[in-house]
Amino acid sequence: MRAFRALLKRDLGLGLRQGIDALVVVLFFLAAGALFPFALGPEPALLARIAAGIVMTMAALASLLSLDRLFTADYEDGSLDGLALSPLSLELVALAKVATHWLMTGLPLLAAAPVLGLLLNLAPGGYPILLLALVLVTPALSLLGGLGAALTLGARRGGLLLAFLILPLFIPILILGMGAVAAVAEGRSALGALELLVALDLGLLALVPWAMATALRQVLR
Amino acid sequence: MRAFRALLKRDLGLGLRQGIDALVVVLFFLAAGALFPFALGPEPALLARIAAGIVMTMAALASLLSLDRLFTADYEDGSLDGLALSPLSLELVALAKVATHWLMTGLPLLAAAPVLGLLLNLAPGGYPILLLALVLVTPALSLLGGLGAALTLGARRGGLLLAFLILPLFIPILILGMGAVAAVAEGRSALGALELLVALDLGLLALVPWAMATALRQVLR
Amino acid sequence: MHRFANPGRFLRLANRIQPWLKALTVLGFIIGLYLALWGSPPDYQQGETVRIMYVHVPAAWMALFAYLLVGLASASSLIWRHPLADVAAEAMSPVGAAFTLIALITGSLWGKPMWGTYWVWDARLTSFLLLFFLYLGHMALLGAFDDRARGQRSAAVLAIVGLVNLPVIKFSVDWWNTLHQPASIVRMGGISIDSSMQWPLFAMAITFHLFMLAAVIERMRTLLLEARLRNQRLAAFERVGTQARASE
Amino acid sequence: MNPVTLKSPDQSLTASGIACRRSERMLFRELNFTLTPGQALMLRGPNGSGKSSLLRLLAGLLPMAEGALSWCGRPVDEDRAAYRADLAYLGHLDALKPQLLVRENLQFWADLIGATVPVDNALAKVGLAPCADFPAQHLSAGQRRRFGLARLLLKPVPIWLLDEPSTALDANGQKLALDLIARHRAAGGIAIISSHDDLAVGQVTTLQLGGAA
Amino acid sequence: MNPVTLKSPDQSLTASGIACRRSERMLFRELNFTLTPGQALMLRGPNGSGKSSLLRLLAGLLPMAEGALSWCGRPVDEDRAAYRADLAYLGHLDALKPQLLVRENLQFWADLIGATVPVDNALAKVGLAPCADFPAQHLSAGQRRRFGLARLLLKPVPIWLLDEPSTALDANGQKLALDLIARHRAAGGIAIISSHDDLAVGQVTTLQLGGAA
Ligand code: HEM
Ligand SMILES: Nc1ncnc2c1ncn2[C@@H]1O[C@H](COP(=O)(O)OP(=O)(O)OP(=O)(O)O)[C@@H](O)[C@H]1O
Ligand SMILES: Nc1ncnc2c1ncn2[C@@H]1O[C@H](COP(=O)(O)OP(=O)(O)OP(=O)(O)O)[C@@H](O)[C@H]1O
Ligand SMILES: [Mg+2]
Ligand SMILES: [Mg+2]
Repeated sequence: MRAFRALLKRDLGLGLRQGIDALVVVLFFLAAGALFPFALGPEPALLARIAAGIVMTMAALASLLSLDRLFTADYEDGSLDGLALSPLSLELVALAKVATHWLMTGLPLLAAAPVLGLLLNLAPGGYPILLLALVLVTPALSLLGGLGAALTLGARRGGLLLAFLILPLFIPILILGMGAVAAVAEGRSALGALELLVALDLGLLALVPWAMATALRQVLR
Repeated sequence: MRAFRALLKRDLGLGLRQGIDALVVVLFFLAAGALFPFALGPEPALLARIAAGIVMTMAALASLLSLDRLFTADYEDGSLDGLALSPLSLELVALAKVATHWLMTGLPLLAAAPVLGLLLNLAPGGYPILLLALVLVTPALSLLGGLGAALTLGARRGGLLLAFLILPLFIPILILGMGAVAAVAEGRSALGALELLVALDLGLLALVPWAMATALRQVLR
Repeated sequence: MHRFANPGRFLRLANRIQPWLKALTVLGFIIGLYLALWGSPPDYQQGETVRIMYVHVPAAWMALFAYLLVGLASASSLIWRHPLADVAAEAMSPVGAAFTLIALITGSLWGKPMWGTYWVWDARLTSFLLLFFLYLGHMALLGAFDDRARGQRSAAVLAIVGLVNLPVIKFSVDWWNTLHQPASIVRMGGISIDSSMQWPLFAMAITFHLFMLAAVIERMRTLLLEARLRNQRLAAFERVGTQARASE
Repeated sequence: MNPVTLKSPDQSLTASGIACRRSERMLFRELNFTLTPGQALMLRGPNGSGKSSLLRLLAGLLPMAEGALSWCGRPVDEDRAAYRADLAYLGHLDALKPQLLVRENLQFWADLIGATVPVDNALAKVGLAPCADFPAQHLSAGQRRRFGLARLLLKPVPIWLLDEPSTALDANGQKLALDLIARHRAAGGIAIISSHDDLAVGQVTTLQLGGAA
Repeated sequence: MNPVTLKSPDQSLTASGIACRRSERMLFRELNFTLTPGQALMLRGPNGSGKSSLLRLLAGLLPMAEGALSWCGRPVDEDRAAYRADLAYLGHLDALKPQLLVRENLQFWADLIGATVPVDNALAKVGLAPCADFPAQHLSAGQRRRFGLARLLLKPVPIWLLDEPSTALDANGQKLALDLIARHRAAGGIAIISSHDDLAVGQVTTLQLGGAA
C-alpha cells in the first residue's frame, strides 16, 4: 500500500507540475464540443437532443490525449526497471497508472461536463443522469486506455496506434452510457444500463491490470 | 536543401517503417468518426448535417494526437544538438518537422475524408468544398501544432501558457473551414472564408518557423 | 531445441496435405459457384441480386469464425506458450480481415438495391465494421515493434480482450436499437431460405472453410520459413562478428 | 556503514548453466558460478559481449534462455518476490525525473522499496547533499551516476548488481564507489559488477565474457 | 586517416575571459586559452565542475555569460554558420534512433552535414561493421559510444569537442579513441576533451575546473 501510494503520489505530482495534460484535456473537450453549435447552426432543440451524446463522445476522445505518455517516460528513463524490481507487483503498478490517468482526465472531465452541457443546451433534467453515467463511463475508459498504453509501449506511432486500437473497445461503453441517458430522457428506467456499466467496470478492473502487467513484462528486456 | 531533404527523409522513414503505419492515422480517423452515429443516433439527415464538422474536428484531434513526439525523441536522445550544429538552420529544422507532420497526418486525412463523409452520409455536393477546406485547414493545424510542440518541449511555465494560446487558435481555423462548407451547402459563396484561410496559412508559414526556432534555442542549454 | 521440433513437424505435415487441400478448394469453388450462379433460381423478390448472398453469408461466417480462432490461438500462446500459436494467430488475422472486408463490400453492394443505400448505422453492420477494425488493430500491433516477440505478445493480449468485446457488442445491440428509430432496417434474419438456395449456400460455406484452412497453412508455412531464414542470417552475422573481433 | 549485518551462512547465489538469448542470437551459454556472502564477481569482456544482458538476466528483467538461478539454496523461480526484495540493480539509466528535485526523486524510490535509511543521509553519503534541491534536470553526468549509488544505499540488501558503476565519476566518486562496495561486502553482501576499468575492489572472481577482448 | 590536411597557420581557437552561468549560478569565469593546430586541451575537474557546460558553450549550444571566442582570428559571433561547419561535437548522448539500422542512422548524419567519407568506411574504422545492419536499439553501451566516434569521422573538421569520449569503451575501444585523436591532431586538428580517466593523448594542456578534485 505504501509503495502504491508512493507511485500514485509521484505520478500525480509529475502530472500536476507539468499541468499540461489535465488542462489540455479539458480545453480540448470544451473546444471540440463547442464546435458543434457552429457546425449545426444554432438550433436549440436539435443541440439539446444530441448534447449528451456529444459530451460523452468528446469525453472518450479527450481521454485519448494524455494516454500516450502514461508509461513512455518511465520506460525511457529506466524507471520501469526499478518499478519491476520493487515490492509492488506489476499489476499494482498498472493499476496506479490507470488511477493516475483517471484522476488527471476523468475527474476534470466530470467537472467540465456541465459546462459543455450548458454550451450545448442540455435539458436541465438531463444533468444528473449524464454525470452519473460519466462517473461510470470514465473509469472504464481509463482502464481500457491504460491497457492500450501498455500494449503499444515502445511502438512506432504510439499515440495514434493506441487510439485506434482502443476505440472499438470504447464503443460498447459509450453505448451503455448513452443508453442510460436516453432511457431517462424517454421516461424509462436507466437501471439496466447502469447495472451493466457497473458490471463492466468491475470486470475490467479485474481483468485489465493483469493484461497490462502481461504486456509490461514483455517490455522489460 | 540536401540537409533538409535528409531530415525529411529520416523523419518520414521513422514514421513509416512498415506499410500499416501510414494507415494508422486513417484508421483512427475513421474509427473516431464512427463513434458519432452511436452517440448521436443513426439518422442519416442529422448525420449529414454535421458530417463536415465531425470530419474537421476529428482531423484536428488526429493532428493533436500525433504531435506528441515531434521533437521529444530528438531532444531526449541528443539528436537536437546535432541538428543545431548542422548546416541546417533551426528554422528549416522546424519547417521540416512541420512538413513531416503534415505529410504523415494531413495528407492521409485528405485521402480518408471522403470515406468518412460517405459513412456519415455527407451530401454528394459537399465533397469538393470539404476537401478544399481541408487542404487549407490541415497545414494550419500542422503549423500551429508544431509551434505548440516546440514551446512545450522541456518547457517550464512559460511555454505552457503559450501552448494554451495555441489550442484555442485551432477553433477559428476549424470555424473558418466549416464556414466554407456551410456556405456552399446553403448556396452562398465560400470565397470569403477560403480567402481568410489562405491568408492564415501564409501568415503562419511566415511566422511559425521563426517562432519555433526561437523556442528550440531555449531548449538547447 | 524443442522450439524447432514442433514447427518442423508442422512443416512436414503441411507439405503433405497442402496439395490436397488446394485441389479440394478449387473443386469446391467450381461446384459452389456453378450452383450459386446457374444452379439456383433467382429470388422472386430480389431477383438476381440474391446471388450475392452465396458469397456474403459464408464470408461473414468465416470472418467471425476466424476471429474466434485468432483469440483461441492467442490464449494458447499466452498460457501454454505453444510455439505454433503465435504463428497461427499471425497467419490467421489477415485472412480473417479479408473475409470481413469481402462481407462488408458484398453486403453494402447488396444493400444498395435492397435498402437504397450502401450503408446504414445498423447495429449489426456497425459491430461488423468494428470487427474489421479489431483485425486491423491486431495486424498493426503485430508489426508495430522492432522486436517480433514483443509484437506477438501484445497482439495476443489485444486479441483476447477483443474476444470479450464481441458478445458485448452483440448484447448491446438491443440497447442501441431501442434508442433511436432506425432509419430503414431490413431484418437480415428475416429472409427465409428456400431449399433451392440452401445447397449452394452449404457448398460455398464448406468451400470457404477449405479455402481458409489452405490460406492459413500457406501463410504459416511462409512465416516459419521466414523465421528460419532470419535465424540463418543472424548466425552468419555472428560468425562475421567473431571473426572481426578475433582480427582486431 | 549500516549496522545490519547481512551475513547468514546459506545466503549464496548460484547460477547453473545459464544462457542468454537476444532476439534469436545466443550471447552466451553454460555459465556457472556460485557466490557466497562477501564475494564479488567482476564481469569483463569487450563491448557487446553481454555483460549488461547478464546483469539484467540476474535481476530477473530478462528471461533466461536456459539454466537456473538459485538463491539461499532455493530456485529463484519459486519465490520471485522474495528474491527481488533481496537485490538492488544499478543499470545504465538513472531513473531520474527531470522535473522533480533530486530529493523528491530519491524519496520516491525510498517510499517504493520501503527504505530504512533516511533520504538525506543517502544523498550526503554520495556527495549530493548540496544538490538535493536542484531539479534533477540540472545534474551533470557524474552527479546522475551518484544518484544511482544513493539508490543503493536506501535499504541494505544482500545482492548488488552494478552495471559499470564508475562511469562518469571523478576520482573522488570512484573512490566512493569502491568504498561502498567494500563495505557492502564486509557486511556480508554479494556484488556482481561489470566494468571496463580496473576497479580495485579487492579480491574478486572474474568472469570473462565474449572472445578475447 | 584522411588525406586532407587541416593545417593552416591562422586556424587557432581563442577563448578570452569566458564565463558560464547555469541557472543563476556562475560555474566558472575568466577562462582564457588559445589552441593552435595540433594542440589539445584536456578538461579536468570533479563531477559538476562544468566540463560538459564548457564544451557545450564552445560548441555554441549554450550562450556565453561573459567573454568572447574567436576562430581563425575572427570573433565567432560574426559568422556562426562558418564556425559551426568547422567543429564536431560528441556529447553524453548518442543521437541514435533505436528503430533505424546502425547504417541508416549514420547515413542520416552523413547526409545532414555533407559527409566526405563513406558511411561504411566510418563504421569499419570504429569496429561497428559487423553491426551495420542491426537496429540501433540492440547496441550495447560501448557500441553506442563507438557510433558517436563514427560520426566524428564522416567529415574532417578542424575542431573536435569530445565529452568523455572513452566512457563505456572496452580496452580496444579506448585505444581506438586515442588513436583517432592522435591522427586528428597530426592532421592539424584541435581537440578539446573532457575525461576522468588519464587518457594517454600525448602532449596536452590541462585545464582544471572547479575546486581541487
Ligand atoms: C455492409 C453491409 C452488411 C454487413 C456488414 C453484413 C454483415 C453480416 C454478418 C456479420 C452476417 C453473419 C451474421 C451471423 O451469422 O450472425 C450476415 C449474414 C447475413 N446477411 Fe448481411 N451484412 C450486410 C448487408 C446485407 C444485406 C444488404 C443483406 C440482404 C438484404 C444481407 C443479408 C444477410 C443474410 C441473409 C445473412 C444470413 C443470416 C443468417 O445467418 O441467418 N446482408 N451479414
Ligand atoms: N540545464 C542546467 N541548468 C542549470 N544547471 C545545470 C544545468 N546543467 C547542469 N547544471 C549544473 O551545472 C554544473 C556543471 O554541470 P556539467 O554537466 O557541466 O558538469 P561536468 O563537469 O560535466 O560534470 P561531470 O563530470 O559529472 O560530467 C552542475 O553542478 C550542474 O548541476
Ligand atoms: N534488446 C536487444 N535486442 C537484441 N539484441 C540486443 C539487445 N540489447 C543488446 N543486444 C545485443 O546483445 C549484445 C550484448 O549487449 P550488452 O548490452 O549485454 O553488452 P555489454 O557487454 O554490456 O556491452 P558494453 O560493454 O558495450 O556495455 C550486443 O551485441 C547487443 O547488440
Ligand atoms: Mg553494457
Ligand atoms: Mg559532463
